[in-house]
Amino acid sequence: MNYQMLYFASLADRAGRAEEVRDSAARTPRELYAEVAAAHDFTLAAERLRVAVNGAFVAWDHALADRDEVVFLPPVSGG
Amino acid sequence: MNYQMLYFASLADRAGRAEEVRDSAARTPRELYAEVAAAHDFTLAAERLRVAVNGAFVAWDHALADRDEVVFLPPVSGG
Amino acid sequence: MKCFRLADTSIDVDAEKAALGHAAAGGCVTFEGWVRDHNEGRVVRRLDYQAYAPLAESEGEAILAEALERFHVREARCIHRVGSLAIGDLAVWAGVSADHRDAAFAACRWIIDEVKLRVPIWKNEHYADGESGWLHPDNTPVVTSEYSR
Amino acid sequence: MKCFRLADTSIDVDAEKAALGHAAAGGCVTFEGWVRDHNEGRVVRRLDYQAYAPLAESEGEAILAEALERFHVREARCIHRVGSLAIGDLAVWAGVSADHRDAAFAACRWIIDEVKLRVPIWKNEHYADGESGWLHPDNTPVVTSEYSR
Repeated sequence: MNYQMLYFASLADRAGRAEEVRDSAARTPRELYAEVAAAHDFTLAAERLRVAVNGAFVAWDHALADRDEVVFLPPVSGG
Repeated sequence: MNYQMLYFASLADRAGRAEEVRDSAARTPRELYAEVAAAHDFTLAAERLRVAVNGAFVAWDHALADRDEVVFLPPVSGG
Repeated sequence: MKCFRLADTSIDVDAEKAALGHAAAGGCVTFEGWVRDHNEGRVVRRLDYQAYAPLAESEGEAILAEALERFHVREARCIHRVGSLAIGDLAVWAGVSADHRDAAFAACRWIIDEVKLRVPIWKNEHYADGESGWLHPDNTPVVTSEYSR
Repeated sequence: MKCFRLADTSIDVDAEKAALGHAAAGGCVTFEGWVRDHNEGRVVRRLDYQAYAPLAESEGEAILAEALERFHVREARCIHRVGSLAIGDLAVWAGVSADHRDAAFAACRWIIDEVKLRVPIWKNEHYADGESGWLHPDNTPVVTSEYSR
């Protein structure tokens, strides 16, 4: 399936990009994070992140669909 | 001695005036309040009031001097 | 420079807030007291504030100086209206700047509480039924509790 | 009507505050977060905020709706800057109106705390020594704690 990935903050710096389309066999955010973390050398553990699909927070075992927009969110620091 | 009295809020309403000069034998705010309370029918007990002389809070047994400005302050309600 | 003031015309909030600016401050908390259309179940039409001005100013200044000692804040200001106010009018403004928001919230709250407790200003509410009355610090009327005997 | 917004230009505080007006409200508390010239002992020159905009807006809106349920308040608003900011710039503004000041202080504090905790916005501080770094919610740098191994 193809996923539209968006990267923010330290993950964007680490990946060297703000977005990418990934062709992936991963079916959940958990599987997908393992894949992109290996690809981009992310060292932030999944437990430190939240995940959003199509603009809404989801659980790590959420079932992904083709063309989903998937975002792994580093700890926030607004305000 | 002569005292410059100022009245505020409910005490001014009760006295029917905002100020008066009193010729009095009172030597402390406590004595003076007993006198003006009787004269103007004030029912607020002294314990409910604070007293200021010449623009500063003082104790009820403060020694008054001729021409002092004396103010008995009802409970405040600003803000 | 005075940090506490009485105002007999509208409070210029922008000018007050500008005075709180500080490069080391990361947060600013302000409180505004507005004239409310109701109190203790009665409809309020307008109100008057009366102050014993010299003592109100020195006591207000003392509160702000104490706030700077008690809390880790950079600037603190307060301004209180006197005279006749309509519903929605700004009656009192207090503002604090601080490095961190904990101190800013705590100090701003403390200042407005102390002002209400200590500064010789009195509120006279005018009700929809034509009555009026001076209030106690807890917003209960002076008249019924003390004089209606 | 949106109560939480992201802004890529200066926040118009007067417009935000006007939206809090309510005849039954007796108090209004606002919080402003300013860009501070220091953090964790380092001199800060400027900073950038990045947001995941669609989720930041829906999460911010959810926080304000929750505030209206949790606290006895009349209106609540919040606006957060994105982009590049200088020292002293207004980064975030939150405001609440309520009948009584207890609720106004509590709700305003709760809102800014939740925004900092839940809304996907990230701060990148640029230091006087030329370094920069993304921050964690507790304002410690991401870089040294996660990547400098």
